Amino acid sequence: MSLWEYANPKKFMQVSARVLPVVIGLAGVSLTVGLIWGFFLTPDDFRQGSTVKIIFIHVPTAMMAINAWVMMLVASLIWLVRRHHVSALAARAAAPVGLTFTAIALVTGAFWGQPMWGTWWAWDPRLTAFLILALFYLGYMALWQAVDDPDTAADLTAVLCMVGSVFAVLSRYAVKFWNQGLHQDSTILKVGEADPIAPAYYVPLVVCIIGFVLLFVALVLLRTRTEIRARRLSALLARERLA
Amino acid sequence: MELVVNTLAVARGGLTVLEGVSFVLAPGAALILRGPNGVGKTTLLRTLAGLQPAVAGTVSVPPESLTYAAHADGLKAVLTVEENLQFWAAIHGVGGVTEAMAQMNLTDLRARRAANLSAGQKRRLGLARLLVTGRPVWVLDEPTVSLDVASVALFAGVVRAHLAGGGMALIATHIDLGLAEAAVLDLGPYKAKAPVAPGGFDEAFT
Amino acid sequence: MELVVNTLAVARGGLTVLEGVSFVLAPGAALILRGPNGVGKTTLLRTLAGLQPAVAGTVSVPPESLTYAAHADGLKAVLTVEENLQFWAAIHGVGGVTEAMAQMNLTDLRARRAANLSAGQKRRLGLARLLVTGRPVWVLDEPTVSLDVASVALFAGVVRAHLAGGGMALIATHIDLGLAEAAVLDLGPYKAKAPVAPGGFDEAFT
Amino acid sequence: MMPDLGKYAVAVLSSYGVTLALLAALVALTLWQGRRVKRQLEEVESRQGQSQGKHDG
Amino acid sequence: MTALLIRDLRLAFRAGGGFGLGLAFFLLVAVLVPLGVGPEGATLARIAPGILWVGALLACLLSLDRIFALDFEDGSLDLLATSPIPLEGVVAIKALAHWLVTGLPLTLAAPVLGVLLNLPGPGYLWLVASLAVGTPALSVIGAFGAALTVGIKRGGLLLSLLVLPLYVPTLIFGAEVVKRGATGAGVSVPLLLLAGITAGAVALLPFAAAAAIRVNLR
Amino acid sequence: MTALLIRDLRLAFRAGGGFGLGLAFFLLVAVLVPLGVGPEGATLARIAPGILWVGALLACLLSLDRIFALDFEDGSLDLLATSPIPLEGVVAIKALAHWLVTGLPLTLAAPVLGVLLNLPGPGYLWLVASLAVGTPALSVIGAFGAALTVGIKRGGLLLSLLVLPLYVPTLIFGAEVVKRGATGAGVSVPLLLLAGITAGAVALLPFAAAAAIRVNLR
Ligand code: HEM
Ligand SMILES: Nc1ncnc2c1ncn2[C@@H]1O[C@H](COP(=O)(O)OP(=O)(O)OP(=O)(O)O)[C@@H](O)[C@H]1O
Ligand SMILES: Nc1ncnc2c1ncn2[C@@H]1O[C@H](COP(=O)(O)OP(=O)(O)OP(=O)(O)O)[C@@H](O)[C@H]1O
Ligand SMILES: [Mg+2]
Ligand SMILES: [Mg+2]
Repeated sequence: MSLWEYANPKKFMQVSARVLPVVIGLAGVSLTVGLIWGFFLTPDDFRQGSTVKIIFIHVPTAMMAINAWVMMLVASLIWLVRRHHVSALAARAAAPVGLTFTAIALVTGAFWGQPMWGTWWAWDPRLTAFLILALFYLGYMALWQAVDDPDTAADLTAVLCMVGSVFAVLSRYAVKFWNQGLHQDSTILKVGEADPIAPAYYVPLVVCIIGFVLLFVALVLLRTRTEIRARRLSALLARERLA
Repeated sequence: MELVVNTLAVARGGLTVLEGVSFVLAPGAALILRGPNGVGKTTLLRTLAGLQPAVAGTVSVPPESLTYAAHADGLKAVLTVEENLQFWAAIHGVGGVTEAMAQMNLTDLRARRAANLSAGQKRRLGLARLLVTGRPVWVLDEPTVSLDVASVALFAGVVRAHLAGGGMALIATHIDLGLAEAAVLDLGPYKAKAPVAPGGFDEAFT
Repeated sequence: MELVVNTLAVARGGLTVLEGVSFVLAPGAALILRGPNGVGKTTLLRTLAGLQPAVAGTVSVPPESLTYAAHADGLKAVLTVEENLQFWAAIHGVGGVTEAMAQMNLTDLRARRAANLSAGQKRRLGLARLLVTGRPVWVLDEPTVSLDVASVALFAGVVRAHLAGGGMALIATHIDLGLAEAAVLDLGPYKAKAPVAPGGFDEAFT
Repeated sequence: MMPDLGKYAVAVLSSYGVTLALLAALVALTLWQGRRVKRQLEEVESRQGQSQGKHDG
Repeated sequence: MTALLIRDLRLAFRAGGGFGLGLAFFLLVAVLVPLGVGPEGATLARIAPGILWVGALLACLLSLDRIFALDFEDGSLDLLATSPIPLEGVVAIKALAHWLVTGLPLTLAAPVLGVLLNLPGPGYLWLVASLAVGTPALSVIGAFGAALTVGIKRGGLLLSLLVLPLYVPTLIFGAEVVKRGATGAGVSVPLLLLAGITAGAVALLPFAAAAAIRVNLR
Repeated sequence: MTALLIRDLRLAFRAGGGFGLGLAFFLLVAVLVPLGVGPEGATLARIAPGILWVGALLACLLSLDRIFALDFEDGSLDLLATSPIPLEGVVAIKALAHWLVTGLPLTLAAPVLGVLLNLPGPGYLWLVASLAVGTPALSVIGAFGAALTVGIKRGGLLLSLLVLPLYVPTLIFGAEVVKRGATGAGVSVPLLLLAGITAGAVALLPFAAAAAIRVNLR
């Protein structure tokens, strides 16, 4: 049995039905634990005061906003190469989730920026690239909406997704390219180097990140199932009409 | 140089509409496609022209030997009759604009802008385009719409001359063209039985 | 309730194309307009429908009794067959959408979006619109374009029923509709002799 | 129980508030769409009388 | 008449109908300007009222060609012209539908974009007020321009050219309201003038537009 | 290929073809912004580079839907797709024609509009240079967006939504060149980046656009 069999809608429905409850449960647990820990049980930072608590939302959602686009890119490429309908629908299903995470990261970043940088918003490279990514999410969803034929829509959005990936990459690495701007560089992945993040924040942050990853997976699975059913529904209706 | 269609299945809007269509078109032959509205004639012709992929089966034809004429004529309203034809002649790298106009009775209208033609005159111009493509296989979707009786006869003559020169023609039409020598293929029997959505969306998920 | 056309002259693109056209259409009667491509049928019908002014002559008809159907069907691609008809029915303040769909054999397609219809199905929908206008005088420009034989017969039946109910129909067409009872008017003889630009621009500058 | 958020209370609380609201909206939308489509599909399947057995999940 | 309004709104909300896209364009202008002008807060605050109004105006402008051109191309306009509804009514309804689909969402979204452009605090209320009063004029004037250019294929830019001069008074007074509001000065004079423009446009232009359509249908 | 270029240019210059309208729109933006923002010279001088670039970009944007949509509607695109010319070539030629009809005139006219916006003296040279280098990218990116939306009726606003994010880098670096040029600072870094974007877009996007058209024609 090859991996590609999971791209068969029927198989996907079966497997996802079994996996979903587990993912939902784990996501709920880790999110509850992480967020409660982060909000109630962490000390204030000596510089940032209580705003440091925003990190537990901002960082996971910002990461997932970019990762969601990467996932859509992979799914789109699978669709373009192997033409598995499920992967195209998974990409479609992920977009609203990614957009919501992007919006959350933008809003929490703005609330954090007001006390930290003295401004809600700054036109710094990472922030700018991230905002463009948000616009790409909008454009991607609008394109899916606007095209009638599902295969055509899948092809066109896949092409758009590939082009938009430039900005997903930029919003992660723009700081490295330009080395300017207000927003900080990656610190999460640099544990053990100089100036690491304090463990009191690190552990709950990791729990939150895991929680948001699982939440993303759960939502995408749920939405993909809905998309598959919707496709089947329209196929049945069309057959009914033609009969 | 033959057009061979083998158990072709074509889809529109994600549903297979025709399946198992097979025929061979030899040089000098014409085939008339018939079938009720909505059976899939337009879909079949677009597939043959390479504008959309086939669901199953094969179409074998030498590359760049087909030309397609549909309801939309590809005419530019602000260009004159002659300029429109010259453009398509240049794209295909062949000449013959003057003869094409003469054959489709457009010479008097040569300096008229396409916007100022009547429905039938526009159609004649659209058909004259076929003559400046230099392509042997004509794929025509209801070519005589809006043409009066005299123009239909004129067009039948043009097709006959094309066939005599070794050309081929595949024509979907509801009315009689007066091309008695052409074979007729009724598409009714090829209607897809249970249209199936691609990607396995049709089988029940149990 | 009569349509009386008296020595009408009509112009297109600033040139008079037809002149001296006169006829009377009584309730229950149909008139078929014939004439070669470009003689001015479309121009005449648009003038009668009140969409463009006449050059000379008069058209007398009770207000709001005409409805016009041309090549463009006025269909919205994203609305379904039923929604399209409901809109026109609401505009004209009459009902009968269901019967109109039944009469034009559209009931099966009622929930299909107009974008997903074939050429002939679209045409049938465009003609079904006539039935929900409640207007007695139908002015039709090549109504059977793209229709298959069965649909042409269906449409002839619909026209006949309309006439039987006291309606009138004026139909420009190149093909035979099977409406044997209808009078035929050949527009060839009414072709304007020396096309003259209206407004006296032709004489003035001698 | 409530931690003292100091002068940044507004920023922190609104961050958490907006986040929870957006996530709740997304989850609600997802579940609602899922239910609706599932119901419609079941309706059509039973109408066509060809659903072989019960649906999974 | 309500049938026409409902149809137009339905068309706008269906796939590809353009609802929300005006909004998106507005957002994009609000994003692009700081990118082009540079991020200094003070400069942005100074130009925010003007840019927001210019952005709303352009967003309106871009959707104008949908008002009549689609109906013209598919023949609906011919049929509406011969229908029992007076053409003036058709124009008014279509302008209303355009406003509901474009002007109203722009008005509601404007405060959010004010943040991006660093609009000073007291300006927000007046931004919404001026847009609410001014955008109906934009839709009606736009419908008139669309009626003038309805016969021209993809006449979008010509339409812009015709309509923009007519938009200038609305723009000037609208931006003035926001500017004064942002600095706390009295806004009643420009606001009244703005309301006057809207009232005049709504009262007169549907007739001019209907006449233009009749000519274009010939 | 040249036949296609000649035809496209001819169509643009004939009545209703849209030549000059992009220019007119550019002019209108340059006129409207001082009206909205107010006439203080210093503010205008500060925002002039950004506004000029935003104006050029919007003028470009508005004419994008003409690139393929007209040919799609009248069936020419079907016929071009089955013609001996590769579709990539068609896209490239059409982008070139668009640039000749829009980008080039904008570049040449920009200095005049700089005067309206009070652009400081040394900026003029760099304004022209940056537009000359950057507008080809706008045309090619725009052709890609137009190819994506070609099947959608009046997809103008969707097109804007898809294309504008892609225009952002060009805008940032283009405006940066003018800003630095106007203050006498070194411009080579943003100018090189701008040239890089143009080169990349010209090299890659015609293929993506041709693929999108093929999909849309099905
Ligand atoms: C509207 C404003 C903001 C936006 C759009 C934004 C966006 C982002 C993005 C895109 C990332 C990268 C995620 C990834 O690479 O996976 C990120 C990470 C991060 N942001 Fe923000 N941010 C904003 C404001 C802030 C503020 C004000 C702070 C704190 C002072 C902050 C702190 C962080 C931290 C600590 C990270 C994690 C960096 C890492 O280790 O990867 N952000 N943000
Ligand atoms: N998106 C869609 N979904 C479902 N069915 C569709 C869709 N688009 C078209 N169809 C159907 O596909 C069938 C084939 O259409 P096609 O245009 O090929 O017919 P045709 O034989 O050319 O008819 P005509 O003689 O009327 O031109 C029609 O029944 C049409 O209704
Ligand atoms: N702007 C114009 N200038 C000069 N002549 C024009 C102009 N526009 C149209 N014509 C001519 O007017 C005549 C009448 O056109 P009309 O469309 O009414 O013809 P028709 O009888 O409907 O023909 P068909 O059967 O082909 O539809 C045609 O000969 C046409 O070429
Ligand atoms: Mg057909
Ligand atoms: Mg005609």
